[in-house]
Amino acid sequence: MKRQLPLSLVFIFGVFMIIQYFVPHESSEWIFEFLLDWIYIIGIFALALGIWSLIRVSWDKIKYRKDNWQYSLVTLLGLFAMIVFGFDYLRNFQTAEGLQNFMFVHFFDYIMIPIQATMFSLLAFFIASAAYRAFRARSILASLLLIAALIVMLRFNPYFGPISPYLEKTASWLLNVPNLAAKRAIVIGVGLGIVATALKVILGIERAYLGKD
Amino acid sequence: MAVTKKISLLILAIVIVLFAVSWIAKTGTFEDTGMPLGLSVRDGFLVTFAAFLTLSIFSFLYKDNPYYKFAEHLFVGVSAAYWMCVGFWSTFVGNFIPKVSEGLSNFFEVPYKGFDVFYFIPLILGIMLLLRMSSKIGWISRWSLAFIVGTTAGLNLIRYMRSDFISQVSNTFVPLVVDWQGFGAFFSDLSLNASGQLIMTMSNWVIFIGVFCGIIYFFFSKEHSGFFGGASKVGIWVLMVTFGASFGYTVMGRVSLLVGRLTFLFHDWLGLIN
Amino acid sequence: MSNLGLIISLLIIGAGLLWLLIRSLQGKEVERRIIFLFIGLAVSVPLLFNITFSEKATPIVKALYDKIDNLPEGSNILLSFDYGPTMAPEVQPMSDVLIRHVLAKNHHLFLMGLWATGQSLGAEAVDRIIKGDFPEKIDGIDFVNIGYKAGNQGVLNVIVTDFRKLYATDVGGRDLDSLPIFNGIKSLKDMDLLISVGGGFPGVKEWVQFAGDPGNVPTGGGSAAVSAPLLYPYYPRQMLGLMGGIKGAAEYESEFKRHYERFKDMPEPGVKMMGPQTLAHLVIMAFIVIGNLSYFFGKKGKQS
Amino acid sequence: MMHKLLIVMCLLFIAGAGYVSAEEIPDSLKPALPSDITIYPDSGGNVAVIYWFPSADDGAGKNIVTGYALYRSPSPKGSFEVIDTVPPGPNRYIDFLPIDTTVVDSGAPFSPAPVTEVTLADKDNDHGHAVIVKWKTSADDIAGSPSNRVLAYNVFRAESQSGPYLMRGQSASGDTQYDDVGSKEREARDYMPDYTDYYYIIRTKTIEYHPGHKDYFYIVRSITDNPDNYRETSPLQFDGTIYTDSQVYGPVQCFGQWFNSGLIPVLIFVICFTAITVFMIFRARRGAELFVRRLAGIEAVDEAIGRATEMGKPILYVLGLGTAAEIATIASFTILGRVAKKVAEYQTGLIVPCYDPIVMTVAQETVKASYMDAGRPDSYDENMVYFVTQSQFAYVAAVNGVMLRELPATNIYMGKFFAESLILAETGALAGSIQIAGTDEIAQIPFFVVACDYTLIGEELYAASAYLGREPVLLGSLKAQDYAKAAVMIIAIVGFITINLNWDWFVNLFRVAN
Repeated sequence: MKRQLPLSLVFIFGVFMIIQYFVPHESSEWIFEFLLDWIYIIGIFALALGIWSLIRVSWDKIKYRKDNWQYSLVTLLGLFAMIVFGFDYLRNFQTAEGLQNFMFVHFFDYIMIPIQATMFSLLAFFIASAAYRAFRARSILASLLLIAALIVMLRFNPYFGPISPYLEKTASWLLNVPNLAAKRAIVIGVGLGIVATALKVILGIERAYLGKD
Repeated sequence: MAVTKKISLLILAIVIVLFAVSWIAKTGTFEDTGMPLGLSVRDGFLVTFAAFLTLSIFSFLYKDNPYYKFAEHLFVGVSAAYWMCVGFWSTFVGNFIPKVSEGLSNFFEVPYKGFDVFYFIPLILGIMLLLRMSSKIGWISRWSLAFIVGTTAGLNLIRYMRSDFISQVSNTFVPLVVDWQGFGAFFSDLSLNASGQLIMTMSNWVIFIGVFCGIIYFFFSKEHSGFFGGASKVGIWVLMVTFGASFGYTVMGRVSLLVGRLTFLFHDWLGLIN
Repeated sequence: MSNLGLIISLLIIGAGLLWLLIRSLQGKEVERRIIFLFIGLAVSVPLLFNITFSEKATPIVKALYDKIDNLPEGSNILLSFDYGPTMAPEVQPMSDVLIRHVLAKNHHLFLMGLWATGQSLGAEAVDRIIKGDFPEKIDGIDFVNIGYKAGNQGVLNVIVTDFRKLYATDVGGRDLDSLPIFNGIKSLKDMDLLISVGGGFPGVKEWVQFAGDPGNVPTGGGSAAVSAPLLYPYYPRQMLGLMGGIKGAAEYESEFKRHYERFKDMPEPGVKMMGPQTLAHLVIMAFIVIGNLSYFFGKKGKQS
Repeated sequence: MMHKLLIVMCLLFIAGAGYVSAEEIPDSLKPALPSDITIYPDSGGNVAVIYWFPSADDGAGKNIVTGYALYRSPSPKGSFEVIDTVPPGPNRYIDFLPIDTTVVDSGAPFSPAPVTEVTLADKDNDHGHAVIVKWKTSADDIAGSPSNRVLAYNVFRAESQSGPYLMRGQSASGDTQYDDVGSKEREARDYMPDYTDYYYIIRTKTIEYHPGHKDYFYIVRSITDNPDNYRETSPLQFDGTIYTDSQVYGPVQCFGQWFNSGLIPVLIFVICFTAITVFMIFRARRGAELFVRRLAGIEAVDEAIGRATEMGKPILYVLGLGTAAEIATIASFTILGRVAKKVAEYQTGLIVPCYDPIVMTVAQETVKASYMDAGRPDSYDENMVYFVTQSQFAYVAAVNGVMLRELPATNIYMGKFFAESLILAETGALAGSIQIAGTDEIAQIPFFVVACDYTLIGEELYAASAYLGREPVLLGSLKAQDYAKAAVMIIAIVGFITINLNWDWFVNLFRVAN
C-alpha cells in the first residue's frame, strides 16, 4: 500500500503516456488532456501546502525568536496583505476581479517589479566579478575558456569589434561552429540521460523521490 | 557593539529623512504636471518606495544589511501570495470549479461547463497531497506524487527521445566536402570567407569531430585513456571553447539590464536625465 | 559643466584601474566590491553625463550612409517598416535616423510595410519625427505613407512592376495619381534606393531577392542583431549596406550627427545605449587582464 | 528599534496608497476581434461580401460577444456609418454598395482561369478534424514571374453542395495545397466534426480590379451587452479585386487514426533502448562487474560534507527551478537522498529551500527517508526543507540571504537553473562556500563552470545519481546509456558516409514525420 501501489501507479501512467504518443486518435488525446489538466489542479493544492510551509517556517522563527525573526513579520505581512487584496475583501470576493484590485496591481508594479528587475540586473555585476575570478590562464582548459570569451567579447565591443574583419569572422565562427558541435554533444547526452532516468522511474528502479517506509 | 548600533541608527535616520525628502519632492513634481494633490502624494510615495527597494537590493552588493533583508522578506511574502492568487483564480476557479459544481460556479461567477465526474480524481489526489500535514497518514500523499511523476516521466521519455536525441543525431549528418567541383575550382576560389568552400568544409569537419569527441567525453563506463582519453580531451576542449564564447556573448545583454535599472533611478526617480 | 564631470569621472575610473593594475603587478587580488563599484560607475557615468562615444561607422554602415548622402536632392527613397512592437526597441532607432537623414537631404520619402504592424509604426514615425523636426515637409509632396498590403514577398513581385496594381491610395485614402510625389513613379524601379528595416520574415532578405535584384535597384537595410549574420553574405554585391543591431544604429546616428549640425541635439537611442555598454565592456576586459596579471605575478612572488 | 521602524514603513505604504479603482473597462475584459476578415466584390463590383471568423470570445473564451456591427465609409478617415448588425457565429455579410452614377463599368473584366484537378483527402496520422486540399494552379498563375496577375487562392468549405460556403483560409500564388484544420472542440465555432461530408471551392484571387471600381472602407466591431465594451478593427479596404471560383469538389470526410505511422522510427528507438537497459540491468543483477569512471564533481560531494562537519556549518542544497516532474529534478532528488544520508551520519546541518511546493513535498520525503536510513530519524526536522516562493527572483533573493547569513560550508546546485545561476553561484563564492553544480540547462552551464568549484555538465547530472548509489541496477542503466551513445556514433559515421555518397534513404530513416 505504502510503496507498491505508488510504484504501480507510476508504471501504469508512464506506460500510458508513452503509448498515447503513438496514437493520434481523439480518444487518446482526450485522456492525455485530462491528465495534464489534473496535474495543474493538483498543483494548486500543492501551492496551499507551500504557503503553509512558508507560514510555519516564518511563524517558528518569530515564536522562537530566531535570528532575524523580525523580518519574518515582514514576510507574513506582505503575504497576508497580498492575499487579502487578491481576494478583494471589500467588494467582490467571488470574482477574479481581485487580480485587478488596485492594491494588488500596485503591489505588483511597485514592489515585485522593481525588486525583480533589480535582482536580475545584479547579473551585470556578477558577470564581471566571475570573469575576473575565473578567466585566468591556469591550465589549458581555463585558457581555452579565457581566449574564447575574450575573442567574443572583443568582437562585441563597440571599440575593438571593428578593428579587424577577421576578429568578427572568428567570433561568429566560434559562436556558430564549435558551439553547435558542443551543444549537440551535450543535448544528445542529456536526451539519453533523461530517457534513461525516465525509464528507470517508470520501471521503479529509481525511487528516491518516494521516500521510505 | 554600541558603536555599530549607533551607526546603523544614524543610517536609518538618514534613510528616513531622504525617503521623506524624496516623497515630498516627487509629490511636488507630480503636482506640477497638473495631477490632483491626493494622487500626487500617492504616486510620489510609490515611486520613492520603488526606488528605495531598488537601492536596498543594490546595497546587497556591499554586504548583507537590514534594508536588503527587509526588501527580500517583503518580496518573498508578496510574490508567494501573488502566485497563489493567480493560481487560485486561473486554475482552480477557471478550470476546476466550472466542471464540478454549478452552485460554486455561480458563486464565483464563472460559466458552468457541465458536471464532469473525472474532475473528482484530481480533487481526491489534491486532498491526498494535503494529508501530508498529518504525520500519521501522510504517506497517502505519495499516490498523488506517483501520479504526477509517472505521467510526466512517460511524457518526457518520449519527448526527449524524439527532439533531443533522434533529431539531433540526424542533424549531425553533414557533407564533409561542400560543393566539390575539383581542385582547380577549389584553389581558385580559396578565401577565408564564411561562405567560402574551405571554411564551410572545415566547419563541417569541426562539427562532426566536435560532436564525436563530445559524446566520447560523456562515456562513463570506460576509462579515459589511450584513444578514448585523447578523444575525450578534445571533447572537453570543444566544450570549454563553447562555454567561453557563450559567456562572452552574454555580457552585452546583462549590461543592458543594469542600464534599464539605472535609467529608472536617474530618470523616473531623480529626474537627472531625460 | 557636464563635460567637466565626465572628464573627472573618466579620470577616476582610469586612475582606479591603473592603481589596481599596479597592485596586481605586486600579486594582490582585487576585492569583489571594488569590481562592483567600477561596473556601477562604468554604467552610470555615461548615463548621467550622456556620454556619446562617437562611433566610427563600419564600412557596411557607411556604405548605406554614403549612398543616401550622395544621391542628388529629390531622389526617391523607399523605407519599409518590416517589424512589430517587440522588435521595435532594437530597430526603431534605425528607422528614425534614416527618416531624418532622407528628409534632411530633401529626398522624397516613401513609407510602407510588409508587416501589418508596419503601417501604424510608420504612421507613428510620421507623427513623431516629421511633424516634430520637419514641419515644413508636406504629406503627399515630400513624403507619403502607402501602408501595408498582405502578401509578403508577393507584394514585392507586383510593385516591382507597378505600384498601382496593388496600391490605389495612400493610407489617408488619397488616390496615388492625385499625389505630386507619385508623379512619374510607376514601380519600385523608379526608386533610387530601397531600404527595409526589420528582423524577421519578410525582411531585408526578401527585399533583396524580390525587389532589389529583379528591379536592379540598390537595396539596403537595418536588421536586429540576431538575424544580421544571415544577411552579411549579400553584402556588398546584392545589398548596399546594413545596420546590424543597436550597434549599427549607433554608428549611423554618430555618422549622421557628425555631418548635420542641425541635428546635433536629436535623440540618439542607439548611441545612448552604446555608452554604458562600451565602458562596462572595457572595464570587464580590464579586470580580466588585471586578474591574469595578479595570477602570474602573484605566483612568481610566492616562488621567489 | 530599527526593525520596528521598517515595519511601520511597510504599514504606511499599505495605508498611504489609498483605495481607488479605475472606472474604464480594462483591455483584458474587452471582447476579442473577429479574425481573418476578408472582403470580396461580387456582381461586377456592385456588391461587397464580407467574411469573418468569429471572435475568440464568441461562444468561447469570455463568451461575451453578442454580435458584430459593420461600419462603412468611402474614406478611411471619413465618418463611418453603421450598415448593419449581425448575430454571433461564423459569418458572411452581403453589402449592396451605394450606386455611384458617375462610375461606368467599362467593358468585360479580365477573369483568371480557375484552379483544376482538385483532390480532397483526410489528413493522415492525425486526430481527425482536418482535410488536405490540393489543386493544380490556375493557368494564369505564372509562379515567380513579376507579371503574375494571380495573388492568392482562397479556400471555401460548405457542408452541403449548395452552400453556404465559408472561407477557410488563403494560400499564396504558386501554392498547390491548403491544410484545412478545424477545431475538435464541440463548442468552438471552428468545430469541424468527423465523418461529415464537406464540399470545397477554391477561389483564384488576382491583383486586378473591376474597371471603374470605387473604394470603400469597412470597420467590423465585436459588440457585447455593454455599449461601452467593444473592440473594433482599423479600417479595411474593399477594392474590387477580380477572382474566379473553381467548380464544387467533394464530398470528403475526415477522421482520426489509431496509429501514427510517421513515428515508427521513434517507436523503434524506444523499444531498442528499453531492451538494452533491461538487459544490462539483468546482467548487473547477475553480478557482472561494471566499471564507472570517476566524476570529480561527485567525489567532491563526500569531501565537502566532511569539510562542513569539521567547520560545524550547514550544507545548502538547491533543487533549482524545475517542477517535480522535470527529470533533472528527479535526478537531483536521488543526489539529495545521498547527501542527506551523509549529512545525517555526520550530524551536519542541511538547508533545502524550495521553489516548487511539490518539489518541497518530495524533498521532505527524500530527506526523511535518508535520515531513517542513517538510523537518525530523531534528528530530522521538517523545517530543513521549506518552501520559499514561486517567483524566480524572490527565490533567488531568499537563497542569497541564506548564503550570507548561515554561511554554509558547501552549496550544492542540482537541477534546472535559469538566469539566476550566476547570481546564486557568485553570492555563494562571496560567502566563501565550496560550490558544486549540475544542470542540463545548456545555456547556464557556462556560468556554473565559471563560478563553481565543480560542475556536472549535462548528462553527468544523470550519471551522478547512479554513481552515488553504486547499486548494480543503476549502474546497469548507465552502461545502457553508453551503448546507446556508441550506437549514435556508429549511426553518425554511417549517416555521414551515406550523405557524402548521396544515399538519402538512410538519412530519411531519421526524419520523423509529424
